[in-house]
Amino acid sequence: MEGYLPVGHAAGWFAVSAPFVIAGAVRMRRILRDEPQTKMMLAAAGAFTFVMSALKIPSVTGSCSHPTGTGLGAILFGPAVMAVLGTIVLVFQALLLAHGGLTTLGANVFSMAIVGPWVSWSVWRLARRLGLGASVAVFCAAMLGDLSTYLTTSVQLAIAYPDASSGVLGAVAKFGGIFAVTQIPLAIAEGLLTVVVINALEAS
Amino acid sequence: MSPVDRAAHLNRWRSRSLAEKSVLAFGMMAFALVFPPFPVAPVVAVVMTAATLLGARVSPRTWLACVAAPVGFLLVGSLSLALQVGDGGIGLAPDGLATAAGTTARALACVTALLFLALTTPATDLVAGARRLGLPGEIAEIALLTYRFLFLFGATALAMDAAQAARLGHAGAGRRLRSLGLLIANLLPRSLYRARRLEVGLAARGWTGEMRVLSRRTPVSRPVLALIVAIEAGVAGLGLWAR
Amino acid sequence: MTLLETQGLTYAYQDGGPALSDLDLVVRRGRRLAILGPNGAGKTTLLLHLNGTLRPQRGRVLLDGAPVGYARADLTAWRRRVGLVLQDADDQLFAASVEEDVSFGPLNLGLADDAVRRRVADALQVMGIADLAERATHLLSFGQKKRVAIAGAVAMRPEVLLLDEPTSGLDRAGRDGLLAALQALHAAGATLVFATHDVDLAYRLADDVALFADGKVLRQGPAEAVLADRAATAAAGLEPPFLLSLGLTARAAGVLGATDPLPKTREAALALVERSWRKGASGSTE
Amino acid sequence: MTLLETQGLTYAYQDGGPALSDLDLVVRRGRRLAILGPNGAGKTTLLLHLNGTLRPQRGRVLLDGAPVGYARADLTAWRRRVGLVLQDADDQLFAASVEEDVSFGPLNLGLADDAVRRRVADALQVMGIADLAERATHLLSFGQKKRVAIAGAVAMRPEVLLLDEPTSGLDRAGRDGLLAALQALHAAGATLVFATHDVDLAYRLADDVALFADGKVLRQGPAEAVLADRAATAAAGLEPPFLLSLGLTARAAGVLGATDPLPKTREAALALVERSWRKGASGSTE
Repeated sequence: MEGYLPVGHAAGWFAVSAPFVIAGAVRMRRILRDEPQTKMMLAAAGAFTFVMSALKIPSVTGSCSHPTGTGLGAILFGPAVMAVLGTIVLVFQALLLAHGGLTTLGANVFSMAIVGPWVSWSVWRLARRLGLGASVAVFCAAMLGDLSTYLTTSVQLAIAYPDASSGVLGAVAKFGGIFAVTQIPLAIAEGLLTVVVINALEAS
Repeated sequence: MSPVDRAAHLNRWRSRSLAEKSVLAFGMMAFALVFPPFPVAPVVAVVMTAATLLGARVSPRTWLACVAAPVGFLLVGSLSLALQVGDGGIGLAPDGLATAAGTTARALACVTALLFLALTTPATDLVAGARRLGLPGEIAEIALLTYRFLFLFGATALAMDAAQAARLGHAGAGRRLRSLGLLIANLLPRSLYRARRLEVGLAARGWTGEMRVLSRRTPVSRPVLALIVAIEAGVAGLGLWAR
Repeated sequence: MTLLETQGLTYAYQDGGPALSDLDLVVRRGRRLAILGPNGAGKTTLLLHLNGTLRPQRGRVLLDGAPVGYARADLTAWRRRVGLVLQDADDQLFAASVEEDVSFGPLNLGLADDAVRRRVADALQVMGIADLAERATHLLSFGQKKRVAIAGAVAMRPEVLLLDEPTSGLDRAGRDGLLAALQALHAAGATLVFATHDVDLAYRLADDVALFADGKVLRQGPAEAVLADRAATAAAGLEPPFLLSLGLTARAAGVLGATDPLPKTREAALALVERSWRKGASGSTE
Repeated sequence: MTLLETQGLTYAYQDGGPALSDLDLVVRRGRRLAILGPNGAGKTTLLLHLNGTLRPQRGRVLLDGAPVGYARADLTAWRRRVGLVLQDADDQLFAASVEEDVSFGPLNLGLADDAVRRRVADALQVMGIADLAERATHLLSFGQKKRVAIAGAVAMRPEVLLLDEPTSGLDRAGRDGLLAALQALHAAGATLVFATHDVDLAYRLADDVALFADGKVLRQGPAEAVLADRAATAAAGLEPPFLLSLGLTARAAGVLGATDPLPKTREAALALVERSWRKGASGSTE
């Protein structure tokens, strides 16, 4: 949300996110130097992620929200690339849909393009190594990716606006509580959705 | 697909220099963040809204549709700022109302500045500008191609959604979820296939790796830039005084 | 008699897509109606209103004379009766195999597996693609995909089938096959509504024509009468179908009697011309 | 005289897409050649060979009588001389505005900015879209996109322009505008090669026709002669153009003399028929 974080926090999250995005960009440029055609594929992956995150996902509670797409993106394209593509997507969301914002871009990149994809990817790798079925692994990866994104957002808000009496932890509980009500069912929905997608992709 | 994008292309200030518009938008956004919200934030909001609606002549309907969602979010968010979790359960935080009001005002000011930029300046102009300021060329090109693909894939996704709805794929949450999964699974290979076709199409036009185009740039008007700086100096002065 | 109707339909996209303004249209039961207009006139927007995908900003849609609602249950009942096939078949095929894809709609109707299987088989049959049942959808040709997409709607047994540019991009064989399938559907009782910019297609296939331009229906009525109206077709940026012009010229010259049917196919037109010239030639030698 | 040629071109996709087998084709300088065949016959695959996008598994492509190479420098030189316009304009447009997009090809040729600007202006002029120069690419209509895509190829001033289904999906106005632009290009000296399944388009626009089916050229020659060959067109799954049949019928009946030109447009055909019937009528009353 544009302008929601105090200036120090907004700048701080830019600083935290920058190394990840720069590392991803360096890696991407190296790939592109050898194969310039990959540019099209990466752009298509970015646009696909944007469109996916603009679709409405139905929740068990009957409410609707948008999938984060971080889990699917991380499984398909890898977390390093997702840091850059996710940043591009978030910039366009701000400019084309007036979602998110530019001053809060650093914070949003950290939660949606870094934490979410890395959590999803790690969970997915771990679950596969543990010998869990593909569907279970995909479900866990996407669900936890979604949840971790929103948990990160809660923490970001809590650090910026600690509760007057119970401090940062209390604020995490407060913001987390608000998100949990809506977000846990949605995370489950996103997990199920991603399983359907991966299965259908494998069938064709 | 995006009314914001359409406004960005069709407003009266479409071809004003990018530097003028971004100095105004980013400058005001920074002031709203740095200075005390009262009285700076309301001033920023008024200036930016006036610039958007009266200056660039963006349709008020489009503008209102854009602020509606952030305002909704702000109301919920501010409520949680005003409250605290204490031993006796949830209550009004000391200074809670002030924090909430300040944050809301600041956020609204930033939103009006963002909307000014988004509604008057095509996103591709901003990417081109960022490139001139040092964004690596490859990343800028990927961003531009992403932008181009967005509208194609968006239209495809909309058509797929309409097709599924016509065959009752939206009846019930379970079916909806399954339909959405099938939609995404169908969209991905088509997106990648389109990327490959664009590769062929551009190779036929002599593409060898770099995507150079000749763009038209409006030069900065010094009087206009001076006016913008003057307004910003005024707002900054106000902010310093209020500190 | 009137199955589906719009009254004063008005709709404008926020992003500036083709709009509708105060549009009246009547779809009569058992007829084939062509919505005929140039590209970008808003034909697709209109079709999306006829099955409730878009909701008008002003005006209303009536089904069997009663205004339809937009609650979830209303929409389900509506779409059960009014099927829609979009222009690009790739936007409508979701499953890995043809059979599976065509079963999507019937399964959503909540039918039992047996009934679904029967409907799928029937739909493939009427579209003339029973042999493709087990084929992978992504390996189909362009024309085959089009027919599978239509079969997907047909399997839901709608009373009205809305089709957007059904023959666009098809070659002669594909087009003939599709037209034969649509005729079979119509013979089986379906009401057809198709949007197109192709006057020759409208003349060949439609009973009624609604001339459409700039978000409005300029004129609606029996195909021959509407298409022969030069002022109206020109206002819609179209020219009258060639075969119709030829037929009317023949009538005017007395080559065809006032009540003789006009030629509707190229073969018939060619036969008519040939006959007249042979007569003329034999007349001059006698 | 021969500008571009293929000898024994053979190519098969791994996934079973439309293949070419031992295909010979000749493109003559300054002519308009239609590659005419049904959907899925491999026309696009052939075009992709003619500018080096695909490399034949057997056989070769010759430019000015010399076999072309596939090294990067060869391909660059080749594509400078042979332009390609794909069927879907969205596969070739990528830049934010029309003039930016059209400048892409000339810049890739290494021209100076001034020369590029002139070429862009000229290309937009000849395609009749000079007024769209500053328009955003993604806000163009279907027909406008098509013309911008062609302008993008034209701005490179190729000697041969390859076009895949140039008029598909266009309504009458869009089609007429495009055909006029192509005629202007041809008048300015360009050699045109277009792939289509539309026999009427081939008859109207082409000097030469190559009948194409199942990855082979069945027959190549002057348009009228090839299109009038019923056996050959039937073998390609096509029927002769209606106007050609009408014209030949008129010749056979003596309505047209053996050396009179055959009607190439609907207006001309209608005028011919009308004239003959009026004469016939006046003859019988005298």
